[in-house]
Amino acid sequence: MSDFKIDRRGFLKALGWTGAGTALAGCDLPTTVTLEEGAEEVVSYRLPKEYAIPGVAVWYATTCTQCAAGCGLHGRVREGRVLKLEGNPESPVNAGRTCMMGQAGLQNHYNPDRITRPMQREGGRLVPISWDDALALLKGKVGKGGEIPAGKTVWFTGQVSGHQAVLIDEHLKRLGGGRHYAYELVSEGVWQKVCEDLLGDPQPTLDFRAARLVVSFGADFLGASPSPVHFAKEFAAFRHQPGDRGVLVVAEPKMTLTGASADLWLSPKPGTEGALALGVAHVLVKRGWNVVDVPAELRRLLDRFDPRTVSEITGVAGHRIQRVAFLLHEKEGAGLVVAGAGLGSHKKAYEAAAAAMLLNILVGNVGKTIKPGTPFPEPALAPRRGTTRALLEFAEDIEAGKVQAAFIYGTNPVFTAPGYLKMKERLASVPFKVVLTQFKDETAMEADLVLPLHSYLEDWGTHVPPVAERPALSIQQQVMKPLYGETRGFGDVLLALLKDLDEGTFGAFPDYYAYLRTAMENAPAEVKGGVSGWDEMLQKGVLLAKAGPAAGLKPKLVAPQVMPEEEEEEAGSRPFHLIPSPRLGMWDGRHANLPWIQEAPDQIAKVVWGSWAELHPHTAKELGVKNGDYVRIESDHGAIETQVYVHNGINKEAVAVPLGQGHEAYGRYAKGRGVNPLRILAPATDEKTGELALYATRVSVRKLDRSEKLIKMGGSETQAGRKLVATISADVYRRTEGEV
Amino acid sequence: MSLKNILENWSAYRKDAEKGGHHKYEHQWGMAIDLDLCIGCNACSTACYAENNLAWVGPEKFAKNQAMHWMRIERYWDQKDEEYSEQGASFLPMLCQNCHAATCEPVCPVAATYHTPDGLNAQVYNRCIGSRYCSNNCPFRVRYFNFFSYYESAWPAPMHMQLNPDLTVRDKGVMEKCTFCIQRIREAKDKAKMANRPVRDGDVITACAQACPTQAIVFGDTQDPNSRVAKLWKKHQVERGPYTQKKPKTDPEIRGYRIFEELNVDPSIMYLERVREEV
Amino acid sequence: MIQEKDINEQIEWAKINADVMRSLENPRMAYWVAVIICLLMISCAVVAEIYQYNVGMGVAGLNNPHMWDLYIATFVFWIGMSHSGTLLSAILHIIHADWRKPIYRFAEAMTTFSLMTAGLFPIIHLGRVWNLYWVLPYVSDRGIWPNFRSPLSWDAFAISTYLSASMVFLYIGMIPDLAICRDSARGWRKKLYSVLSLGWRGDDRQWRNFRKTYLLLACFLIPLAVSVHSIVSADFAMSIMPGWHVTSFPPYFVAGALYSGCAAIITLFVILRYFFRFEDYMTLPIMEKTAKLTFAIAMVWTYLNLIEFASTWYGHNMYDKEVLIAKATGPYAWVFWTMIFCGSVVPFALAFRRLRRHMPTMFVVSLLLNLGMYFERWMIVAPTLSLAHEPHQWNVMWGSIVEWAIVFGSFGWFGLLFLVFVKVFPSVSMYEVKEMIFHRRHHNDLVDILEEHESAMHKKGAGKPGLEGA
Amino acid sequence: MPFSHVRLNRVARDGAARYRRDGGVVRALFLMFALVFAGWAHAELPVPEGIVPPEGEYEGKDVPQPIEFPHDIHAKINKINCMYCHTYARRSKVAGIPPTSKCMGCHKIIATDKPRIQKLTEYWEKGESPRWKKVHDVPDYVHFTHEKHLKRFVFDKGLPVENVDQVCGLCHGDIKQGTVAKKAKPLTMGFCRRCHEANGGPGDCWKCHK
Repeated sequence: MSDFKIDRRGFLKALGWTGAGTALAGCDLPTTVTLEEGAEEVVSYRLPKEYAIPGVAVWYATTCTQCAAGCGLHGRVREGRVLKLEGNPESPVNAGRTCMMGQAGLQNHYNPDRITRPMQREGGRLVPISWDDALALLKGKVGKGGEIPAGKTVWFTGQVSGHQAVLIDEHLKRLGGGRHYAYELVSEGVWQKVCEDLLGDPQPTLDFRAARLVVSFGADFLGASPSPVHFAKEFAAFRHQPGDRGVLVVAEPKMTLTGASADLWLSPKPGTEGALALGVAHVLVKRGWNVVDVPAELRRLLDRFDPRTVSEITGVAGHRIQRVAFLLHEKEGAGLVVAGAGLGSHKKAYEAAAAAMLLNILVGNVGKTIKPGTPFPEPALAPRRGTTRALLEFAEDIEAGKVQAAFIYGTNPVFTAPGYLKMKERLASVPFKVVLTQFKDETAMEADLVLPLHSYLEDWGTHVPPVAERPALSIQQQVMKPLYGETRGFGDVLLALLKDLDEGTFGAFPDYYAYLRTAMENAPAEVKGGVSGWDEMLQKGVLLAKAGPAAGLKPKLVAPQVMPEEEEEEAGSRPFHLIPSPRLGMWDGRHANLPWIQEAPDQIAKVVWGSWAELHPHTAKELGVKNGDYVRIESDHGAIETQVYVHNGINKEAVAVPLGQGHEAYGRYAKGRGVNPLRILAPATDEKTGELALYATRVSVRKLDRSEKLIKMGGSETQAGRKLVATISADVYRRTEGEV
Repeated sequence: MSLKNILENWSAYRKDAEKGGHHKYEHQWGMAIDLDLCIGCNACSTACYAENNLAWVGPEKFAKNQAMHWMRIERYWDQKDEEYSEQGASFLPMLCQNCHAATCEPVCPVAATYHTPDGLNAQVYNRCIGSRYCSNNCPFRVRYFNFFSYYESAWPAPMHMQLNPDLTVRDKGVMEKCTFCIQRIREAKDKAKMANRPVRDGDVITACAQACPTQAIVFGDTQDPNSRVAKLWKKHQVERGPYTQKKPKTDPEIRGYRIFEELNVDPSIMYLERVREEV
Repeated sequence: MIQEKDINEQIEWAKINADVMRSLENPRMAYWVAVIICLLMISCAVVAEIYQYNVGMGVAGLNNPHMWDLYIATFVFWIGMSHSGTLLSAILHIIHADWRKPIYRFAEAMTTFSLMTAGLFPIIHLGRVWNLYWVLPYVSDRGIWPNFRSPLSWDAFAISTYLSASMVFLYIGMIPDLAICRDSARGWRKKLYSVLSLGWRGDDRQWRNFRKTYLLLACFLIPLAVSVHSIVSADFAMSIMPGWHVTSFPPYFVAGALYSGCAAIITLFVILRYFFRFEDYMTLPIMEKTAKLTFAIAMVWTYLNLIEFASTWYGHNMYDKEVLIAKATGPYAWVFWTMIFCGSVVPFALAFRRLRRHMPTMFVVSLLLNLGMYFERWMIVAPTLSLAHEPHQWNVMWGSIVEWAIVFGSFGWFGLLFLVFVKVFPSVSMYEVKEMIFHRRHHNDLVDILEEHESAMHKKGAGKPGLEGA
Repeated sequence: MPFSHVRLNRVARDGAARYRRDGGVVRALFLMFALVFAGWAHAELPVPEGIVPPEGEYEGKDVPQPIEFPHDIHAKINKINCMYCHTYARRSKVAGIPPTSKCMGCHKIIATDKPRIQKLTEYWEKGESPRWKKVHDVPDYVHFTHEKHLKRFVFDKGLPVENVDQVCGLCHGDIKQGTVAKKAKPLTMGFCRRCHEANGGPGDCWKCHK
């Protein structure tokens, strides 16, 4: 933004009075900044903005795109370089807070592995070309009267929203209405479907502040969720209501970040969460704690799920089931039962989630803690929520030959697709693949044309956060001048494509910035939320929109069939459930190229820079393995070998291998570290929604006679009798805690 | 420590070290960290890397305990022996406690670490000769040594453009540690001075406290009775000074405590006990 | 049993000179081999140190809990080694234990050289060694001074003082012998000795001044020696770490120092006696006395060890106790028990007359004792660091090849210095041996001696040997 | 204080100065000449009352700049205030180089025929700024703010702003004697510390070291 022209090498030296120092180490070694007169250069502004003062930082509001949550950011800029990112206090998503991924965004922007030139596939390898050639090529393929027949061009992206989404739609419309697949591995498609079917609202508002009890069936809302920071913020408020502390119960096979802060952490056998939910429902109904009357069919179903049976099925003690039921009753109407990825990943995921929702309805949480959603007023800008189904359908459509040209943006299917999909080979069968990216990731390696994009700190855009206290539009502002001359903004590329197709509509805009500015200045009032001027929009960074019309909640009691009809096959030879667990930070692997993320220990296992397999001590004993030993985890579709980390935060029948490592490309920091559990997934989908059943793979675990030091943080696993983390019981706490 | 200090304030130094700290404080920066709110998400730690020019060392050196995380989230299993860890995990954000009776200060042969009038353990990087005595003598083990020169490895161009110009990039042979974001404190104090006003509560916030998604970390001047952190300290009956807390051991109703208080190092960070429902 | 004499009282002065001079003659093969070996060891260390200097301290395998390791242990070890010389030359001098006379010279040299070795280690272990001089109080433009509260800066003073003092002491004590050498040497040795002997003619006045100076230095050196190791112990005792913060450390360290020193004396005693044929001077009875002395000190050391364990055990300081238990049972257990065995069990060999008189045994025993003492130093430094207060940082380390190489090389360095010394300077004090014999002849009666002395001075005949040396 | 460490410091400082003077006869001669010059220059620049000037001289070398900017013409003859161009000094830790636009502000009209101005105009039209060579610098681990020093010595003392050059001169010497700037003070830690101690500046290491 600072308005001086200077090449990148001179960058640090710009206003070098303080700038030059930054590059150089502080102690008296050769790297020290030289004090010799005339040894360094100082370049002044040419025509400075009045607020641009050397040595004084300027903050620019923008939006984080490290995940799809759309948190508002403030970028600290000095001497034209962005130095630090902080949350935007005005954002209804994160209210000034950030997560580790947001903090590490800087390394995404300054990453040494960014691609700086367009590349075209010529005989197996990617060779640099100029933008003109690239655009010419695009013109020839998907331009007006290009080779690709109408309707055969598709967009395959991560979750997108705002004006980028609008332009994608426009582009597809003009190409004869190909499809736009929005794919996120970390998604909650099942939960949304359940909400839609049972409540009549795909995205109701979960009011943590109103809740005094949260029961989560595998929903890692603090970690890998649609909006980690938002939920963490809500969770804090829920935990520390003045005088009354919220209670968190989590039932999941592998301890997630959410489970780690649970008051009661239950570990049902993988895939039996639904049964557990019904068990609780059984108690509620038997004790007459239900506030809505239960239809006979459902009652008949519940009779089959008495605590004893359920604890046999799930392995969770009966009194625990009773206890959860009691808590739900005690906090009647102030409870909140959520279900998420953790269970949204079995063949019966939908039914299980429905069972969880059933609890909400039974104790009358709906309307109290589960409130009607607040959709964004302008549907065209609303987020295209990513699902895993999109990936499967994309794969099918490729098979069916419905895809002749694919634009891939903001996702890395070759890496994140299950191995059995053979995404690499499938993509090969697509005649023309354009990948818009910053990095040479696995998908880019397969592309016919790779277009280098600006980093999100160099680019313009608008984003609509999927989850927020209230609907909002977050503006992505360019925080600093692009590092490289040859990269381009995503919007600019789209606009270039569209200009070619429809000069009349889009010819007027020199670049995406102009388009965006015009669009925003002419946006409807309920989107602008009282802010009129463009500069003011940029200053605020986030526009608080008026909520659109919400569908009222119409709770519907159904009888979910949570039990699989036939017993799981090959259970004998494959005793364990594989849990490829996503984690805050590494996410689905998109951040494996950020050293800060690699070096930040996993929250639970505290392992860094690699992969590991989590095993329960009991299981480990049976297998005769200890921390650091290598094991071979084998499914019908392949095998991976990695080191073991043993702890009792995982079910005895499960082995968890975190997502994110095992890259074959994607830069020096990601390449060739650890293993990718997705490689060995078994083909399985949720029966109702067709979402990918991520946790439905049975595996066998075998000890290898290889052992190394597990690279993790921390010596002692326990406090060794010190008072480091002291724990007191909640009733004591309640007696005393006033507001802080 | 200039000769002036030695000659004039020697006794003051000595006595006040026993009383805990410097002879006259302008501020006494401190923290309150609520372990019941901490979800162990690492946001603070990463924010610290970004703010304070921390070098990442890579797997080989990390395996040798040579990592440089000023802010580390320790995870403990308190129910290791039970079937399942039913109360989750215990997270502890551990950073330099900026003790008022710091054990690291008296042992430095060149006084590269000393106590500032702000009640901080200063670490003057360019004075450090790397005897590493301070780290040996730190009960919290929160002092990190530059065992190697990380400049080339950790900030390959253009990553070096992210470096914060308000702090030095430490080179090999220098001890470093959490400074309570001294550069932010300095900036706030300069601003206040230019405006001829005292530093107000909220003028300074450390990178970790600012990032924390649950706002578990509260930072401020414990000397200013109206600051949020001072109120918290008062509320939880934690006081500065040696280990003579009003809190009777029998009464569990106050959550505040300081780690290794019994060593009389007088830490500047109060932790609030983690609460768990007995279910 | 018969009281046998410390030394044959009938030796002729000329023979003494001849015997000692022989040790200065052109070396044999064995000597050169030894020198080569030492040089090789040193070169290991030098290479390692250069590597460490360029790459960083990390190559020594140091890490967050283990900020110190073998370097400091070795430093303490060598400092300790240095105390024996002072013990023999100064303390025993003052209490008129004249059996020390044939053996104190090389002990004194050992003191100086082990100090010169020890002095290297604080330098080697500094992260930014090029700023070493900052620990010294010097007037600078910046007007900043070292931190006088830090035991490390005390070390700087103590060690430099001790080193210079003991060097002077060694040199002063050699002057009369140097004169003897001068008279019989030729070539470069002639030049060297003439310069060093400061024109010593052995006349009355010189002797009187000489004795005054010598006594004065001795008195000065004794408290210094004690204080030095107390200060070194302060490096640990002044800290807050469990296993370091121990009140009994100063005496414990001093005892340990004398112990390892005496052990080393025995080692060198045997070596010199064997190679230089010093059987007439380094006699079995003297060896016995040294061994007895060592045994006594060993017992003191053992006692202080037990004191420390007991106080830790009954002190009920959780952290201290943990460290103690971990020492005995943890990963370092084998080192710990080796130390106990070598330090407290092996010395009982010295209780047996036959063993005391059996040189090979004494040689092996003395080596074992020093091994034990080295492990003691290691056990002081490492376990405390590997599990201190903060369990999250617990970690065990064994040092790296670089670290071991430098430690290894330090022995070569010491060896080389000593080898050079024994070939250039008389490693047995000729004039004191003569004194000793002279006294013995006159039944150690001081009065007689003085009278004898007087008369001898008066009617000094050509053939009649006097005290002035040949 | 029992004994004056100021005296000690003077000893040390002379030592330091001597150290700085090693550099062959030529340089020594040059330096002697320069000292004379500097002394004379110093006499030119009065020290505002109530300020103890920091002791210490330094003979900087000539630094050729892309444009030989004549400080003498601007500041001495035309009496332009330092802070007119180095305008950031009162608002930031750095004094900054004036933006090219500021130069052009006058030199669109003034002295456009001079070669130096034409060179400047070239830069301006190329849309660049001259790459000046840095003359005054402190190490990277030092935190120095112009704004606070100006506040302390100019605005708080009510010193007339047109005399600000006297304060600047304390550390920069009398710039307006020559054309391009030349380091005239050592700008070492001793230099700063002595001034701090004489004028009651902070003595805390972390005030200046970062």
